[in-house]
Amino acid sequence: METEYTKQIRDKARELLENGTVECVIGYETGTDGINARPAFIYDPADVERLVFDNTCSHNLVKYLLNMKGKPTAVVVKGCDSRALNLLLAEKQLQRDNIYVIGVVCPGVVEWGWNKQSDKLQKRCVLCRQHTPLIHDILLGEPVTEEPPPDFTDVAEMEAMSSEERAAFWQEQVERCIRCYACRQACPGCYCIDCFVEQLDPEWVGIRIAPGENLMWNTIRAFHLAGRCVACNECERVCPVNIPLSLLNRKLEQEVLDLFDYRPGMSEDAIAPLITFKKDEKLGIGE
Amino acid sequence: MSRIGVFICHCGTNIGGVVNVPEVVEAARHMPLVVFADENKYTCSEVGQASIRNAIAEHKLDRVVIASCSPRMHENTFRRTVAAAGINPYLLEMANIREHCSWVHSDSRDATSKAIDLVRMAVSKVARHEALFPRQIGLTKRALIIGGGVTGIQAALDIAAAGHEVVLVEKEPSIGGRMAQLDKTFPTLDCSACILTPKMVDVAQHPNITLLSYSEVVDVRGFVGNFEVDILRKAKMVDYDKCTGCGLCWQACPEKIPSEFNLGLGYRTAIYIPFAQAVPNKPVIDIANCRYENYRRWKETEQGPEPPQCRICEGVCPTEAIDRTQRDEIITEKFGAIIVTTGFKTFDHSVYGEYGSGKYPDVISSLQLERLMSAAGPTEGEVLRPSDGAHPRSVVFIQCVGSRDDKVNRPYCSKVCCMYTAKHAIMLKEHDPDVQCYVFYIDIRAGGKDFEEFARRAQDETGALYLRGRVSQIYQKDGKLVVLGEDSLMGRPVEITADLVVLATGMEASENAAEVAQKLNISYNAYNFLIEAHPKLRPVETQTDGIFIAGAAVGPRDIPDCVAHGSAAAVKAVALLSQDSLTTDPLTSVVDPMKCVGCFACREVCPFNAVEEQTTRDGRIIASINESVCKGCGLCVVACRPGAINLRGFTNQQLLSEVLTLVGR
Amino acid sequence: MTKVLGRSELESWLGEIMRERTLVAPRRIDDLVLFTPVQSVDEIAFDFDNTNLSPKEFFFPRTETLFTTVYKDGEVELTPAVIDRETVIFGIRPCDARGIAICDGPYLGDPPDSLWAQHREKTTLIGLACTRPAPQCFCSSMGSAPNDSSNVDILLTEVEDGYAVEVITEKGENLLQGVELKDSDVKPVAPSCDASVPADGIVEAVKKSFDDIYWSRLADRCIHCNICAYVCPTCYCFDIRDYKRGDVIERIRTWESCQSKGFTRIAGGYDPRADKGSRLRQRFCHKLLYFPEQFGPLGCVGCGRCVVACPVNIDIREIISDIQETGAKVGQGSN
Amino acid sequence: MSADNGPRIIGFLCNWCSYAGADMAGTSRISYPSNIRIIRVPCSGRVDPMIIVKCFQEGADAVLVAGCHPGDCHYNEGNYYSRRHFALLRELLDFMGIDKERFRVEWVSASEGKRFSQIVSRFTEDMKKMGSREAV
Repeated sequence: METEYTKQIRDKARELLENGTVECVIGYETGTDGINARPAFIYDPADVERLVFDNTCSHNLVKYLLNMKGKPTAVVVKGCDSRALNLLLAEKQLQRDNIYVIGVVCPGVVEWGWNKQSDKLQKRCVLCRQHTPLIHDILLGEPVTEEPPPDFTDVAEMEAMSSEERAAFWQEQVERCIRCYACRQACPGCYCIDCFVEQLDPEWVGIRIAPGENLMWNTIRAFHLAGRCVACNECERVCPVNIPLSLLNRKLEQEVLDLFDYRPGMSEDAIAPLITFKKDEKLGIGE
Repeated sequence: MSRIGVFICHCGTNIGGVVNVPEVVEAARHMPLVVFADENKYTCSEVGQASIRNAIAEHKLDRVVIASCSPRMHENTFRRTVAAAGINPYLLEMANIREHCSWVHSDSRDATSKAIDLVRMAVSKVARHEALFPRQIGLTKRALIIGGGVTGIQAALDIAAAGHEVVLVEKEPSIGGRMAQLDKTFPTLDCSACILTPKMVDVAQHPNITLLSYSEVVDVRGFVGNFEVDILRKAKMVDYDKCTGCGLCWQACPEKIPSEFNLGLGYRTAIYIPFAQAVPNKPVIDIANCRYENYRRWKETEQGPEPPQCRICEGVCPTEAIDRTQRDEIITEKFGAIIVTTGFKTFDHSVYGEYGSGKYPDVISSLQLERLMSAAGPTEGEVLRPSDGAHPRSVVFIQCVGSRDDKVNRPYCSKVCCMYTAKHAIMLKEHDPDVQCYVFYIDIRAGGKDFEEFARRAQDETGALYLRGRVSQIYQKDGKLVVLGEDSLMGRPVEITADLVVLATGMEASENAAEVAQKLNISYNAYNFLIEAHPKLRPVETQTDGIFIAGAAVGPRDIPDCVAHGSAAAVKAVALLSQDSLTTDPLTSVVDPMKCVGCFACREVCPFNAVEEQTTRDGRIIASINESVCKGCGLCVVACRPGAINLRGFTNQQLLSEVLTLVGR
Repeated sequence: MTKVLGRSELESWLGEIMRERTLVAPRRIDDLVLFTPVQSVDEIAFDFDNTNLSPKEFFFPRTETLFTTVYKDGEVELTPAVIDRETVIFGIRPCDARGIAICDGPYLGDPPDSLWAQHREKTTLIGLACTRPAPQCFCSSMGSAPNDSSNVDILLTEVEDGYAVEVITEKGENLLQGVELKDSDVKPVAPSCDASVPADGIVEAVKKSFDDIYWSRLADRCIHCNICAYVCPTCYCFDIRDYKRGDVIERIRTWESCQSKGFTRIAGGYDPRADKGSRLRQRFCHKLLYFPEQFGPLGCVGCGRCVVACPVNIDIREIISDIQETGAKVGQGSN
Repeated sequence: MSADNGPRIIGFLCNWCSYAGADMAGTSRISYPSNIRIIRVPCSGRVDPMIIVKCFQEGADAVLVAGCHPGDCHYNEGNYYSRRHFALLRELLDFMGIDKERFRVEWVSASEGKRFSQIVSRFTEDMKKMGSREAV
């Protein structure tokens, strides 16, 4: 099936570049380890043979659309990626009409690591509830109709711990953080011109790479994605010191689902839960 | 480097009795940027204020912290004080060491160290204050009134009398509203039409008033002093410049339609005025029911049988005023103030099965009875029951129909029903001495000038029988109505055979009240009654500056209350329109265009529609705050992830600095 | 003759060191290997390719206080930071040791960076030669070797009955004082790191490629995180900030990277290196052009950490060979 | 937080209801523990979750946010938003080891001086039991 995808993507890319529909096709090519895919930017029809699609195509390419400055661009989009696309359209960061979406029904991608050959699906793919892209101009593969129910056992395990244990756990995790901001740079939901963590005035977080500042950074990063995170889990994949960021994101994903019955990125005109309200809702606050 | 002065108030012993003020002063002297600190017995006294002014001059202070009572008490006082000494009034910060400290803490040590913290917070905050300047904006000296009932009429006349232009928009062909439908008014029993119509005529004739009848507000933009309103003018098919209101057309029109004004009792024609004293006293053509308009509609498709063409009105009109070319049009007008007086409608009693669900013709609403009593009504003032036109002898009144009843989601009291029922009992007796009235009530609410006396008169003089209790069922039995109820005082069931049953139907907000409120972005309650800015202290204002509310649109009210509220709203509007420019509070949000990403989350959360779009030189569409509309709540600041928005007076920097004086390594 | 230290002797020696010095050694945390201070020998990982983060942070900590000032009744009192504790780093790979030496260039120039100098003086390096280079390694192409002893105080090479010991410096000598070393005739096998990268003449090639569209095309893929800089043993850029709490001000410096947005932003908001291409180019021009022009050696030691850690596979080895080509055909591409 | 012993509590009070409620506690001389330090904000909806996290990062033992009762917001809707923000934030903080109990949101009207002092007294007591936390 994947080789089939690869062929279809190449053909579509060639067509789009040749008839001038787009200036650039953002897809995947095989990286220098000869195993794992990496993002590829194709400008010339002659280069389309570089394009591939296989179960190492982890990257959320939607993030790159933010750099295309309105240039007509085609992009290869998986189910989770398509939710990011919806998010950015809803937040007026992209214009649908200059994006050509090559949607692929995603078989799930395997654990990623340079020169590592793996057949183990990533956690987010095991838990995935959106294999079929929600938004596409051409769809490759057969839409998945049956999606599993939400599963938050990982979150539940954390919650089973005592407050002190949790504090200790996160303390240890964020001590490793080197504030490289790869999580932010990879996240399609992070596009602030001036991220709060780097603002000098007000100085929300000091530049100290130290537990306190790191905890603040990781907490707010997660909170700024509350009701917006589309669970592509790129942040966790790119973290060089393996901080389990998905736990924070998924905790909030669960709360947003429970409290507001909301799933981010499911449509391009959805209103995020923190910029709307219901008068009579009970949220266990001040009651 | 700013030079901060700190002034600690003893407030007699109120603060000084608990807080060690000298210690606080000493601590303040060593705080960053503080160049002067002193204490006063009473800072708010003239002496105290003078000492501040002197210190400002003497020590060249450019920012001031006053530690005394709550800023809710004296912030404005002290802003004036520092302003008088040449410091921008917004470079002042207060530390609340009375209400939040000395009055609630008895331990002097704790209270003192808390006072020191509060002063330190204020110092760190004031250091980050910026000079702010109120802005002046122009305004349109013109008022819009939505709804031409007695409330709107009163408001219009008052504003016009004050010399300002008024546009009065009424959706019906005539102004007058519910009051025009009434026969007499309680407790004075003067004729409703006789006292209302002169006012209606005044409206028509006043040079400052433009009356837009048969019109509706479709959209409202802008803000206080500068509203822009789209008004739909429905096609009347009659050229009012030519029409003299002679009446030949509506006398000649062959079409008969049940009269809305008479609540289905009696008929009107297709070209019509709703009632004899209508203002304007010129007809409109009811397009839905006009025979020729039907023909024109048929002509477009030519499906079905060809209807008659009629056009009799055009034939009889001596001035050729009928103008079939008229179409609905939308006009846009500018206003400085808007008054909403959309009034009420009566409760539809057909939901009450036990009262016959509106099936029995002789079970009528109180407003229908008004029409039957009115000399200008369908029966020319003779009370004849609808079924057979007979004179009713036995009449049963039922109170609280659609009032004080959770079953029909109308828990509130409609306030006027007790009184108008008393009026009905009295009037029926006058119409026909042989009438016997029975009134089923829960309890009689006669709070108001001469009300109690009036209610008594109904019972004592007219012999109306008041029965405390509910009616369980009404059914028809050989041409009469049998009313089954209970007399809870006697504790026994009663059965009354009646010729006529009158239901005291309660008041409801008019059907388009919510819609209008939404267009104006003002709030309304669960029953679509409009909500006041403050129920006690701002009864005719709304949360939106420049928009006022009055009359029964706000809640059940009788005529004198409505008139009073109409005048009250008018005064508020006049007070606004009498200014040459409006001053805006500078404590508003402001956007940093370098940081805005144009996601417009701010626009989603702003309760006041203060967020507008602006295009930068490099073509990005970003947010900007209309400072005339912004109320400074700061919701947008929190919604703004990129940190592009900040709230003057409560900036992120200021709140952070306050926190960091309290905690932090 | 080879001096050999038995495994158990090694462990007791390290135990000794821990007593009066801070011992930093590779340690397994989840599926990472990181240099951390260790309290006992069994925390130490002996069998590893290389650590995920370079040991540079024991000379150039991710966050370090430069000095503190206290404001007391009109007087300002300044206290510079002092490094007093002796540190021993065990298990540093030759490439990383070279990385430290390379940073001496900028840090020990004139004037020297006091803190770097202090760290250098107080720290002893026990190198551990690579017996099996990892796939990402290319130290040989960068002027080093798996058993390069030139930048450590002691070099250990694993042999069947323990570790072959090579004492290079006096510091190393002192550290080994009183340690029993067996004589043995085992020859430590000198492994080769044959993954070769065409580094010869790279300086010229990069210079030629400066205006080539190659860089902005490459930058299409880059997400401009700081991973490469922070895992790199030779990236030495930092940011400085004053922390004010009440009357105490602390001046600190932390890691910073040329890939981050604010790095070259100047007062007034202008950023001369705003576009992705020039920002990414800076990293490689610094390593392969500016640094050698300024200090001699290439600013890369071939540890391959950035190759492994980059989330989008920006691979310096690939770039070097690309540049050798594009450099040759410069002028064809254009910006 | 200076000489005071006991928990360090920071309170963000909306100007129109809760700050006035605290004033009312004062005018009615209803005493409560002195640990709390009050920061005045126009609306509970102005309180950025970031600043709550900042309080805890810098070592506050507890944070109180108080605003108008839902439906009574001076700005009509402000507290509906803060209710959503803080419902989520409490969960997140708790998940990261900052006990739910340390971050409270209460609705206090301008007339509820007594209630304000009760809330602060109870809060302070609970925090004493829980013990103080260190700045991470």
